[in-house]
Amino acid sequence: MNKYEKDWIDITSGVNVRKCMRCGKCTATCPSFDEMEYHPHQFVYMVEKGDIAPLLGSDSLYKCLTCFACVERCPRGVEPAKVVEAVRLAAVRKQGNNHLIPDQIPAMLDDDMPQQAIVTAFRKYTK
Amino acid sequence: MQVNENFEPVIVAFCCNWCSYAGADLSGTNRLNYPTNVKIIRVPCSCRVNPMFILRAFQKGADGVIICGCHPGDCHYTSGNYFTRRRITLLYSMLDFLGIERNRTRLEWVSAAEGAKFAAVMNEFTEDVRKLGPNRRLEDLRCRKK
Amino acid sequence: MQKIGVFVCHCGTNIAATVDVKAVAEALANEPGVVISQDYQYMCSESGQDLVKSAIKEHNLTGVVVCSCSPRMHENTFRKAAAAAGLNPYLVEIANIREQCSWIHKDIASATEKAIVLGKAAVAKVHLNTPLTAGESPVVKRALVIGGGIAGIQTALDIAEAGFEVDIVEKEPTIGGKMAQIDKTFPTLDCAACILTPKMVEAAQNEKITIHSFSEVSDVKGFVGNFTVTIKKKARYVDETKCTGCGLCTEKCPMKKVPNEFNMGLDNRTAVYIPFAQAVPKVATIDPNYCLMLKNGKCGVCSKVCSVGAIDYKQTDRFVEQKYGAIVVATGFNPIKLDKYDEFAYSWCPDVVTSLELERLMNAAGPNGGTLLRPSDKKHPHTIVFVQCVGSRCDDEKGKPYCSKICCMYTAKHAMLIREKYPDTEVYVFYIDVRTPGKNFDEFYRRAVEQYGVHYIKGMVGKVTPKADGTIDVQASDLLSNEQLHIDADMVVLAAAIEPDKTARPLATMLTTQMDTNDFFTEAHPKLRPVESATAGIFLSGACQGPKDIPETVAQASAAAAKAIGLLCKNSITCNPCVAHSDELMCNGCSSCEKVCPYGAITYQDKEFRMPDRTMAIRRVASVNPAVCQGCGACTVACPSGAMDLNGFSNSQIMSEVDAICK
Amino acid sequence: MQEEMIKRAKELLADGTVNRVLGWKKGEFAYDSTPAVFETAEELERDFVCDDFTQANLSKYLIKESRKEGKILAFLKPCDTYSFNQLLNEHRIIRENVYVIGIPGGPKLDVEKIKAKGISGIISVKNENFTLKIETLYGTETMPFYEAISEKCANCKSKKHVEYDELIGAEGDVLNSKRFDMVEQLENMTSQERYDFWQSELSKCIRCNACRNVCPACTCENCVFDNPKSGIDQKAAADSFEEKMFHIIRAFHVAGRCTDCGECTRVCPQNIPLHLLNRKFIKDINSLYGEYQAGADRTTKCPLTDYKEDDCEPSVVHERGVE
Repeated sequence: MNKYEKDWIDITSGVNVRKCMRCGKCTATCPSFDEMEYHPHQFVYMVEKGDIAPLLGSDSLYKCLTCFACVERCPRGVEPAKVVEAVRLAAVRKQGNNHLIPDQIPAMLDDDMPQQAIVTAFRKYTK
Repeated sequence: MQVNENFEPVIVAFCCNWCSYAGADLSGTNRLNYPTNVKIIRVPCSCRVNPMFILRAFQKGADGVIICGCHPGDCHYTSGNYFTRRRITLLYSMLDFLGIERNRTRLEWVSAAEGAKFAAVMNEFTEDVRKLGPNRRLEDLRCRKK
Repeated sequence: MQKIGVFVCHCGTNIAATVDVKAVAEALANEPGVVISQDYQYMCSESGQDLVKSAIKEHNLTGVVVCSCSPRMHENTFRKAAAAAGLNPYLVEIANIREQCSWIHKDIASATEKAIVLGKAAVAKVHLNTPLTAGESPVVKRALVIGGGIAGIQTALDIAEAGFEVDIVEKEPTIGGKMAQIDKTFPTLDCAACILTPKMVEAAQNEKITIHSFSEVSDVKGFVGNFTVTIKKKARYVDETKCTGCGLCTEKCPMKKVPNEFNMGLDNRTAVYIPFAQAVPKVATIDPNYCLMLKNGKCGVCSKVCSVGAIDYKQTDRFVEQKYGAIVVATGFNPIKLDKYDEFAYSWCPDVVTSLELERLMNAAGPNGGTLLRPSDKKHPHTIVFVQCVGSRCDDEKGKPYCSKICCMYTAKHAMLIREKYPDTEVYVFYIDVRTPGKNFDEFYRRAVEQYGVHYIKGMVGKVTPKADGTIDVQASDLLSNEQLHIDADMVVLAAAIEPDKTARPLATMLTTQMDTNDFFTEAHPKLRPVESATAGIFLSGACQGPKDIPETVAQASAAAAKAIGLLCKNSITCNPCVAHSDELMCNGCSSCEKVCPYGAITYQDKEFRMPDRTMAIRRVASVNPAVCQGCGACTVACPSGAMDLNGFSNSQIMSEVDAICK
Repeated sequence: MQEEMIKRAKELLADGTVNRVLGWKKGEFAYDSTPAVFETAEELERDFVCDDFTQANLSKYLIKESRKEGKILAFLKPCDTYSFNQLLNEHRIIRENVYVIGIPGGPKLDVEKIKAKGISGIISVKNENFTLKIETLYGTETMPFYEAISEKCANCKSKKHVEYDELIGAEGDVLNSKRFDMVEQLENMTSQERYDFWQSELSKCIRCNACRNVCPACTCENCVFDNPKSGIDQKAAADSFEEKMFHIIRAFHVAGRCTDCGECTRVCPQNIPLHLLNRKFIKDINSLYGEYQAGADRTTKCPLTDYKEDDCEPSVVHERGVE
C-alpha cells in the first residue's frame, strides 16, 4: 500500500475517514449507485485501508455527481463526496493532464443525463 | 552551557492527595528509585497550588517546581485539575515570556496507580533541571546558599 | 510558645535501614519549638502510640510531628492517639519518610538528609496548624424525588419502605412517565401497564409518600441533610381533594380537538382531561390553552356537570416550601425532535412514525384500540421498515454523539410483536450494529430473526419518499451484499435517539450538580459512585444520568434509594473540618470563588462593615458553608485578594513547607 | 463636545436624575487633566474639561462613588465601558446608582511623546487639522498629531460602548488592532533575550504602586501585597526577584479580568511597558481557550473560572516558540 498516496488523499480531502462507523447511509442515499462499481462507503473504507489503486483505476470516480447528498446525510460528518473528489484529483494528477477535454463532452450527452451531471462534468473535467 | 556534574538541584513537587501523592507512595512501595532532590508537598488537589507557592519556591532556592495531579476527568473534586491546567498553563507561559527557562516548571498527571510513571517523571525532571544548572533568573539573592 | 514533639519511627528496618533515625531525631530536636524528639521501633504500635500520648501529657505539647510512613496509612491512627491524650487531632502532622524516602533511596547519607528536610517541613507546618473541630449538621428525615416515572416511583417506594417520608414531584398531571406509554416490555414481553400501574397505586396509597403531580421544583436552597425546596403546584383548575376522577367532565367537555400528548398526538382529547384510565392521582386537569371558559369566559359545562363541585376556574399556581435531607433526581428522557432529518420525511408523512408513536399505535388503550393501522388511511400495513440510530451516534451537529442504548431491543420487540400478530406483514430492520448486552437480550434478538423471520439488513436508510399511491419508497443500502435497495413500505418506524428532559438543565443549576455536554447528570464517580452526584445529598436515578432500559433504571433507582436511606438514617453529618473559609474583611465579593466551586458551597451576602476610614459600609462578601465544602481549594487560587483560605492547608502552612524544603 | 457634555450634565443635575458628575478637571498644566467629581453647575462651568488629554479611565472611581448617596453621572469612553462592565460582572459597582453617558474615545495624546521631541514649557496644545500647535514658554512649536498619540490609543481595540444609558456623539465599532504585535515580537526572541528585556524593564520599577492603584481590575479591598498574612507582602522591592514577583502576581490576578485599558502603562512613572504582561495573558487566552474580551458582555464566563474537558496541556508552553 502506498502510504504517501493515502496521506495525500487524507490531506487534500480534509476528511478523517476514521470517523466512519460503517452505517452505509452514504451509499443508501447515492443517486449514482447503479452506475458505480465502488460505492461511497467503499471509497471511505478503502481509503481508510489504504487500498487506493483499485479506486484510481475505476470508472466510479467519474460517476459521482458531487451532489453532496452523502455529505449532507452522513451522521458522522465524514463527507464521502470529498473523499471521492480527492481520489479523482489524485487520478487526474497521475495522468499529468485533464482526464477529459471540454470538446468531448457534447458527444457524450444523452437525454437521460441529469442537468446537474453536465454542470458537474464541466466543473470536474476541466481546470 | 557548562553542566556542573556536582550540582544538586532542589526540586519541589506539589502532589494532590488523591492521585499523585498516592502514586508517589506506590513508587515507594515498589521500591522505584528517584533522586533525593525531589521533596514532595501534599496538597488536597492540584488546584490548591497558588502561583505564589511556585514563585516562593524559586525565591527560596528551588531550582525546579513540578505539580502533579489526577488525570483530567479523574479529579477527586471533579473539576479541580481542569482549573489547574488553565491556570498553570498560563502561569508557565508567563514565566517563559519573562525569560525563565521553561524546563524548570512542569505539570504532570499521575494517577494513584502510576508509581512507575511518578518515578520516571521525577528522574527525567531532575535531569532536565540539573542540565539547566542553578536557578539564577528567578532567585532572591538574599536566599542564595553558599 | 509552641511545644512540639517529634516522633521518628524505625518501622522495623523499613525506615531504619536507609535512614539514620537517631540522626533525624537529633537534628529535629534543634528545630524551633521542638521540646522533645524521640525515635522508636514501631510508632504505630500500641506502645508507640503510648509514647506519643504520654509525651503530649508530660510536655503539654501544642503540636506533634510523626516521621513515619505515608499519612495515607497512619495519619488517622496518630490523630486518634493525640485526641485520646487531649490534643486536637488536627495539630498532628506526618512526615512521610518511608514511601517517599527510605524505600526509594539507597544511600544512607542522602536519605537521612532528605528525611531531616521532610521532618523540618512538617515541623514548620505544625507551627501554623490550628485546632480544628469537625462540625456536625443535622439531617432532615425526608426525601424529595424529582420525577414520577418508573425510576422516581421505585426510589420513592424503597425510601418509604425504610420508614422515611418521601415527596414525589411530577410535572405531568399523573405519575407513570414514559413507561406508562409503553405497550410491552422486553425481553419478557409482559405488558408495561400490568407491572407499572400496581406500583403507581402502591405509591399513591403508601402513607409515607406524598405525590405532587402537575408540579415543578422552582427553587432549591441549602445543602446535604438540610435542603429547602420550593415546589410550584401548577394551577389545574380542579380541586384535587374533591375530584373523584369520575370522568363525567371529560365526557361533556365541548372542546374535543386537543392533541392528546399521552397518545403522542395521534388522537385528540378534551380540554378537561385525565391522561389515561389508570392515572395516579386520578384527578382531572383543565388545559388553559384550550378551555373555552378560561379563554373566553363562555362555557362552564364541566363545572355544571361536576357533582362534587371540584372545578375551580379561579385556581392559581401555589407554592409549597418543604425541607428535605436528600434529593433524588429522576427526570428521565424524551425522544429527540426529528424535524431536521428531512431525508426520513417524518415531518410531512403521517406514516413515518417514531417508535414511541408505534407503541401507542399498538397499545390496546391507544388510538386504534390495539389494532396496528396506518395513521394516514387507517389501513393495515403490509410492509414496515424500521430505521435504527436516527440521531444517535452522530457528529455533534447532526445529532447525539452517544448510543441511545434501548433502541436495538425495543425495535426487536416491535418487529417480533408485529410478526406475531400480523404474520402477513414483512418487517425490515436497517441496522448499523445490533447491540444487545443484557440478560436474555441477544437470545431475544435472535428469536426475532430466527423464529419470527424479521429481515435484519446491515445498512442504513438514505432516503424515504412518500409516493402518490400511498406507499413509501425506502431507499437503503445493504452493505453485506453491496446493494442499494428500494422497498415499497406502508409504514416507516424511526428509532429516535433519546435525550434528557428539558427541565434537567435548569434543575441542575438549582441543585449545583454537574452535567455533561449532552445534559445528562454527571455521577460522582463513573465506576464507584454511579448513583450519587458530586454534590453531597443529591442522588441520580434512571435515564437522567444516561440512556437506560427499564431493568437498569429500576436497579439504579433502588441503588439511589439505598444511598439516600444511608444518609437519612444518620441524625447528623460530620463535616470535614479542612474546608475553605473567607476573611470577610478582605473579600471583594467578586464571585470568582463561587464560579470555580464544584459544590455550590459559596454564597454571598450583603453585610455592614466598619471601614478603615471609620465609616460604615455595606459590602458583598462570600461565605463558605462548611457542611458542603469538600476542601479542594480551587477557590483559594481564584480569589485575587487572598481572602479565601483553606483549613489544614493554608497559604502560610504550604509556604512554610516550601521555605523549609528550599532552605 | 465639551460644551455638549457640560450642557447635558447640567440638565441631569437640574432635573434631579443625578446629584454628582464624574468627569475630568483641568490640572495645573494643559496636559494634566485629572478625574474629578462635580456637584454643581458652577463647578462644571469652571473646571470640567474633555480634551485630548482626558485619558484617565473613570470606571474604577465608580466602585466607591456608586456606594454613596444618590446617583452619579459618569462620562465613559468606549474603553472605559469595558472596565465598567467587568466591574459590574464582579459586583463591584452598583449599576442603579450610576448614569452612564458614552462619549467618543480618543485618540488621546501622551505628553511624554511631545516632550520627547524636545518640546518643553508647554502652555497649551491645539489640534489643527492633525497638526499639533503647541504654545510653549519659548514660542510655538508644531508636530504631527499622530506622533503624539498615546500607546493605549494607538492600539485601540474598540470604539464601541458596551454599556451606557445614553450616548453623545456617534457609536463606533470593535476594531482590528495590532495590539499583540509587540507581545509576538518578544515571543519570537530567545529565552535569554526575553530575560534581558524584562530584567532591564522591571529593574526600573520603583514600586510606587501607581499601576496597581489605577488599574480597574485591581480593586481588592486589601491587596495581598499589603497584607502581612498573605506571606508575600512587600513594601518596596528589595531585589530583582521581588520586582518580578510583584508584576507576575499582579498580572496573574487580573488575568481574564483585564480589559486591556492600558492605564498601567500610562501611569507608570518609569515607562515600563506593563501592558505587555497583561496582553501576553490575553493573547494566550485567546489562542488557547478561544477569543475572550473581558468586559465585552455580561454573560461570557471568565476563562480562568471556566474550563473545557479537552483544553490543551501545559506542554504547549514547552513546545512552542523559541527556547
